[in-house]
Amino acid sequence: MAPGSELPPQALVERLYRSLHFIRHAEEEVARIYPSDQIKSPVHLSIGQEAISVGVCDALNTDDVVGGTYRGHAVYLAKGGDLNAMMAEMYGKITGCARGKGGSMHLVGMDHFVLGTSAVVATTIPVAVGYALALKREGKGRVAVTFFGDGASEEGAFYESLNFAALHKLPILFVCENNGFAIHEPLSKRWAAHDLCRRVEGFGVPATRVTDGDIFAIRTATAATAARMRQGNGPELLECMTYRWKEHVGPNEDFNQNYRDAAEAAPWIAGDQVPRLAAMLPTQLAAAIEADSRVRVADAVRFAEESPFPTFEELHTHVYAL
Amino acid sequence: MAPGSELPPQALVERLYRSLHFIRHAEEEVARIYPSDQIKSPVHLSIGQEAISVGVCDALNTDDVVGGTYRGHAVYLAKGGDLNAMMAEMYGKITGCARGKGGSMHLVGMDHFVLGTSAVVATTIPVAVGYALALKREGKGRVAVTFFGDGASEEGAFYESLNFAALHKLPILFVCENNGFAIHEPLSKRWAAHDLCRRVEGFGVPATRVTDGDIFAIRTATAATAARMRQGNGPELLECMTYRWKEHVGPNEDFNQNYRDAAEAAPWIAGDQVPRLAAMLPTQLAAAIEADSRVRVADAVRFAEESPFPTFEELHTHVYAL
Amino acid sequence: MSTHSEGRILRYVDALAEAVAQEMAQDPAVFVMGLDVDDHRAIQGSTRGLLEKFGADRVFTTPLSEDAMTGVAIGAAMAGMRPIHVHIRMDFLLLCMNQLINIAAKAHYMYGGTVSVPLVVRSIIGRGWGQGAQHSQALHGMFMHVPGLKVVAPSNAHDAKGCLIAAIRDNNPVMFVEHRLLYTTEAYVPEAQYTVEFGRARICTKGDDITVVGISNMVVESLRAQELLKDIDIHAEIIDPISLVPLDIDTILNSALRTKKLLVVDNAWVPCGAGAEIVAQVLERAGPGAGITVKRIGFAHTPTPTTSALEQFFYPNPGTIAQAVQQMVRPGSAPWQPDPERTKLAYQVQFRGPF
Amino acid sequence: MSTHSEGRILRYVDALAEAVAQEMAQDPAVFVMGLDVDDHRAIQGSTRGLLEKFGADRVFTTPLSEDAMTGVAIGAAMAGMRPIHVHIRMDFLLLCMNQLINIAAKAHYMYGGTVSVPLVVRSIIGRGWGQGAQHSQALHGMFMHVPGLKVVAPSNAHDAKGCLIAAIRDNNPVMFVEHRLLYTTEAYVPEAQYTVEFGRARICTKGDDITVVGISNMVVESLRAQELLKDIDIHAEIIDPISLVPLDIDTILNSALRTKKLLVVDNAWVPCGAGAEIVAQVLERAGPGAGITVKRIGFAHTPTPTTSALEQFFYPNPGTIAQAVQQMVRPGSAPWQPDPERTKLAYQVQFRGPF
Ligand SMILES: Cc1ncc(C[n+]2csc(CCOP(=O)(O)OP(=O)(O)O)c2C)c(N)n1
Ligand SMILES: Cc1ncc(C[n+]2csc(CCOP(=O)(O)OP(=O)(O)O)c2C)c(N)n1
Ligand SMILES: [Mg+2]
Ligand SMILES: [Mg+2]
Repeated sequence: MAPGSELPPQALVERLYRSLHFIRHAEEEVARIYPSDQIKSPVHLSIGQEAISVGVCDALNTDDVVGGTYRGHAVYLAKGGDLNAMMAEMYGKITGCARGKGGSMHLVGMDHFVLGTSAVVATTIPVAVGYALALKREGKGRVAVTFFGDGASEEGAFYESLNFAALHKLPILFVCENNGFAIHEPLSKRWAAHDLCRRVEGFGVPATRVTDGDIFAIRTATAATAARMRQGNGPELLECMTYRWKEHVGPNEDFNQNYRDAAEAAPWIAGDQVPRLAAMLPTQLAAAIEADSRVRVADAVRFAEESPFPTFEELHTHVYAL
Repeated sequence: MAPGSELPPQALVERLYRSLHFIRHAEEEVARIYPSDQIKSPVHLSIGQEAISVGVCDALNTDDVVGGTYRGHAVYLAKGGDLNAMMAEMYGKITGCARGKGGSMHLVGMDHFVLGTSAVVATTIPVAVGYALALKREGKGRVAVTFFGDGASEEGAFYESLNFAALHKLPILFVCENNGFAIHEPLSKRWAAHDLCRRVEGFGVPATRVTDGDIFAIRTATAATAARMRQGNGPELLECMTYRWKEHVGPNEDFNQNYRDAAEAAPWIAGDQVPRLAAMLPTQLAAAIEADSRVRVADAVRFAEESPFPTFEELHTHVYAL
Repeated sequence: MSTHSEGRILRYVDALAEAVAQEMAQDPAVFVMGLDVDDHRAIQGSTRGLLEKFGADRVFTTPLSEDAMTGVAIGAAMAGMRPIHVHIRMDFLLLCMNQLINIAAKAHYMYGGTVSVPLVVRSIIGRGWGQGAQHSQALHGMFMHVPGLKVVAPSNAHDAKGCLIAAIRDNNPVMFVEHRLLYTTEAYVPEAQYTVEFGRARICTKGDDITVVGISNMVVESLRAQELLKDIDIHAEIIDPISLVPLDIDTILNSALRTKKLLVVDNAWVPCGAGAEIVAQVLERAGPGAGITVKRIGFAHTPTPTTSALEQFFYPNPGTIAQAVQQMVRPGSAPWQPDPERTKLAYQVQFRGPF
Repeated sequence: MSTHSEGRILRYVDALAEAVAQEMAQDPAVFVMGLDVDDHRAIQGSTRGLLEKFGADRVFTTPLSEDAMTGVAIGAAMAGMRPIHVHIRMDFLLLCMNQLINIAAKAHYMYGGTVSVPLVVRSIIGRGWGQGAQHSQALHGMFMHVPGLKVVAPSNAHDAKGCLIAAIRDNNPVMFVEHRLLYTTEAYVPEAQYTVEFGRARICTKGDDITVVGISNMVVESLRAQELLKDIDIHAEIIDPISLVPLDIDTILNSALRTKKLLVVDNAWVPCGAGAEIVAQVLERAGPGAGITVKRIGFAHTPTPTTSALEQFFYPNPGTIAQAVQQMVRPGSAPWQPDPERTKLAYQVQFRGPF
């Protein structure tokens, strides 16, 4: 928060913390369970990056639409996606949000307007733009948000999407979660020019950067852009600098792999929004929220464990829609 | 030419006019012959746009490399490609630059470092970048140039190419021939932001615009950028505003089709570089150049007419390289 | 499906435009996008009149961005719209493979049935006038490989209209394959909306000597070949599968079991193509004792040459099809050369019904 | 081609890295590009050591821009370099189709033989650990459709090295198909450079009862099935085509003419796949009297499900292959269930030579 700006009202902090702590704890549980081999699919944890999803989604309406990537647990949950269905999905159970057919990389929650996530980088960007086209035609002022990584911004489809969205003044917010890495490759090996916002503005899409991961700044920026988009102002981009705490895929830390330096992580860990928000709340309230998270996550794990696997017939269902 | 700048030396004007008139005349002959159905393949004429190819290529060395599009007659010839081989190619003869297998849209002249042109928009851009990568590794200071239209700049591959070329500081000049149309669709239906140079600069690629089709300005800009690139300065872009006089494909005018206005064309026809250069030369010299063009073009047409068609065996040759 | 020669005589291209206009009038979710759908050429006439009737919100050109535009169409479809994405050449679908195969084909399954992608992708196989290697490709074989996509290739105006309406109403991505040379062909086409059901092949002509399956424009070429073959008393059963996914293999199998000869004439490269699939399915089902002679013909296995001197050898034509049939039906007999005059005449043949 | 069990025992992944290192040392035109080829994971080890040996100019990662990067590789190849473009999943090739098919495959032809594209495109078919619908696709069938491309799919470390060297030296674009599960398999691999010639299939085991053609990893699975089948006295001839384009159909045909049974086990979807092509070619050539029973198996015709509960049904395995063989060889006999213990043991089987 910029110095001198007002302290956020406690209700807001409470709401944000509820979401943030829940997501953090859910992913920590996933990481804890992972070595037991019950989750038989690659997981890309958002740990350290959750404030982006939470900040953005808090500024949206229930019927606004979001889409994310294979690193999509946080977006899915922040938008209201059902943790039971997500956990069961990771366990490959029929009660999963995609009936076990999708796994961690293909979460979906259309009942909360969470578009399906995808394992092929950048593919969901134009899809979300297309959804925004439908929202514009619908004319009810709903907006769409597409989350993606810095690496995704290198795919041609991203620029094609920017141009089309701007041309048609579509209500879509592009949110780049810039964690500086695509797998193990740093930006310096991938971007010739490091100012993404400037690049994007060249396409006629206004862009804002939040450099410090401040969840309130992210929320405020989103609220402002969403309001503009609901007026028909066209797409915008939000670049949120962030940091991935765990390895690219899997439950572990990987600072021992020498492709990045633990010192890099230090300011991000120091600026972690989870304890920050906790500290802004009365201790008891924070504790209650945390307890609630624990119950919900434990329930979800139990739900996943106890759910049945899909059976053979399920293999051939849903290849074609009726 | 900017007022007050020096008059170009006559040798330069002569050289440019020789190339320019030759290309104009060659394409006019193609247009004249076309209704006779001897050229059995789509032709996309450069008429009105030739000064870009001529101005750029004049500033290059013989062993620099160029690549163009299906609208590639001008580039092919300006770089020194053989008109006999081009004409025979359009006639579908075995003496064609691609043995009749390519036609007008797939001209190639590797002996003059003209990369093959392509009928799929924007495909040749990354290919030229790859050639530039090889030139950089070779280390002899050679450069590559890729010509493409305003429409091609909408393909994701273009932005991917810019980023990669800039990242590796490759000696490649991107030349956008901005004629304002992709087939019949104007820029306003395709670009959200109309400043291509700014868009490109966002990728770390310096960009220059030549707005008036001045062949000397184009040549001077190319010479400067080529010199920088030979020093290892990395890619640049040149946006040349221009105008297509004929229909998108075929030999006719199409102002009667109502998708554009003849008035739009007027300044471009008034600013035509062909008569402009002619007027800068002694009448006799200009006349001699024109006569020479006519002889060479007539020879090429005769060569094409008299050459044999490929025979059946040729169908199955060159599917795989040996 | 209409079963008689009803309706007016209509061109294929007009049947396409009519199908879309009728569906758009009826269902506000339907819209048309794609390069140049709204210009005065109107995709060789096949989108003629749509812009005027339905306005620029529902009929719009796009930037040259086939990859993202496919994603946009998919996203709109997921939101409940029914996009028709048009490509003037099938070759350009090679820019769309990622979205088509990684998203459109898989979304319904991968997301556990919670979303569907009612998308029509229209594309035209180019031919004629030296289109060359990049403006003449036919890629239906690739799409047949991928679960989740439907693939249809109507060969006449009647089926064009009925299949396009069926495709628009289908809740899955449908690859709608057209052929440039079919655009001016005419057939009886009912005025009212109707669907031609996918997965039901049509026997165009009955015959006992051989089963010939033609695909897309090759139905027409095979019918012409069959005209020529009558001269030498060979009677071919010409089958048009109409839809390739789903494929009505039973109709083909039953015919081949009777004629003992199966020729698939594809309008595409042969290896791993529709012909390979049809031949393999028929022989898997027929079993080793069926004694069916099989053969596939299609494009020469080369990139498409531009010069007409080579193009003439690249495509199957009534003469080469008829010759292949003759050699299959009368193996070992002297090769036969259809009368060139008759071959020319064969080009007048049109299949106008009954449907 | 080495014909004996010579060389050291080497893993597939190390054989790949060795092949490239040796070719790079010998030919300065060879270089390696692709996402993550230079990181510490080194494409699951298959580019291990190359960066250290040859430097960042010759071994470099790229931005996530598969389409343009393919164009870049093609352009460098046209300029006389020999790029090896690496993709950690074959699924990502769907982003490269335009450049691969519209340019790489056609350039030599379309430009009248004046340029060539000596490009190797390495890609890995993903499997195991719930890769799901977008990280498990095998697209070799699509590439077999397109003239101008070569397609190889070595199934063991020996062929991996020999084919990769041959691919690097080939003057055409070669689609080099690897399978994740093969990476740790071992075989005798000569130390010196050698090539495994394209277009020569290998008979891995001799047998008179049935011809089984396995593709990529399915060679290994078929060998395991054959182990099981010995229990019931069925002897399968397992053939590894090694290269799919060019395809050694003669070896397959001759075997099938003898055994009268042909099963193709593909590591991909079945329709319009390699199996369709092999079956169709064999039966076109064998003629109607040959009496050959044919069958294809491969992926279930669905997107790949992520949950292992369904994944187990998605892929052919030694048990399902053996069962299919049993039913083909002894039609009508009671279905047979290989002993699960023996099935487990079959997973120890490795083909290490002789080559
Ligand atoms: C088109 C494509 N190319 C490559 C990959 C392999 N891959 C998976 S994640 C990833 C890195 C993406 O980085 P970024 O977009 O920054 O997202 P992050 O993982 O950092 O959240 C890559 C290269 C892929 N899945 N899809
Ligand atoms: C990838 C692709 N999409 C569409 C087309 C059809 N098409 C051919 S030329 C053209 C217009 C290209 O415009 P521009 O790049 O400005 O070049 P110009 O023709 O004006 O020189 C289009 C859309 C194509 N050939 N390739
Ligand atoms: Mg990242
Ligand atoms: Mg243009």
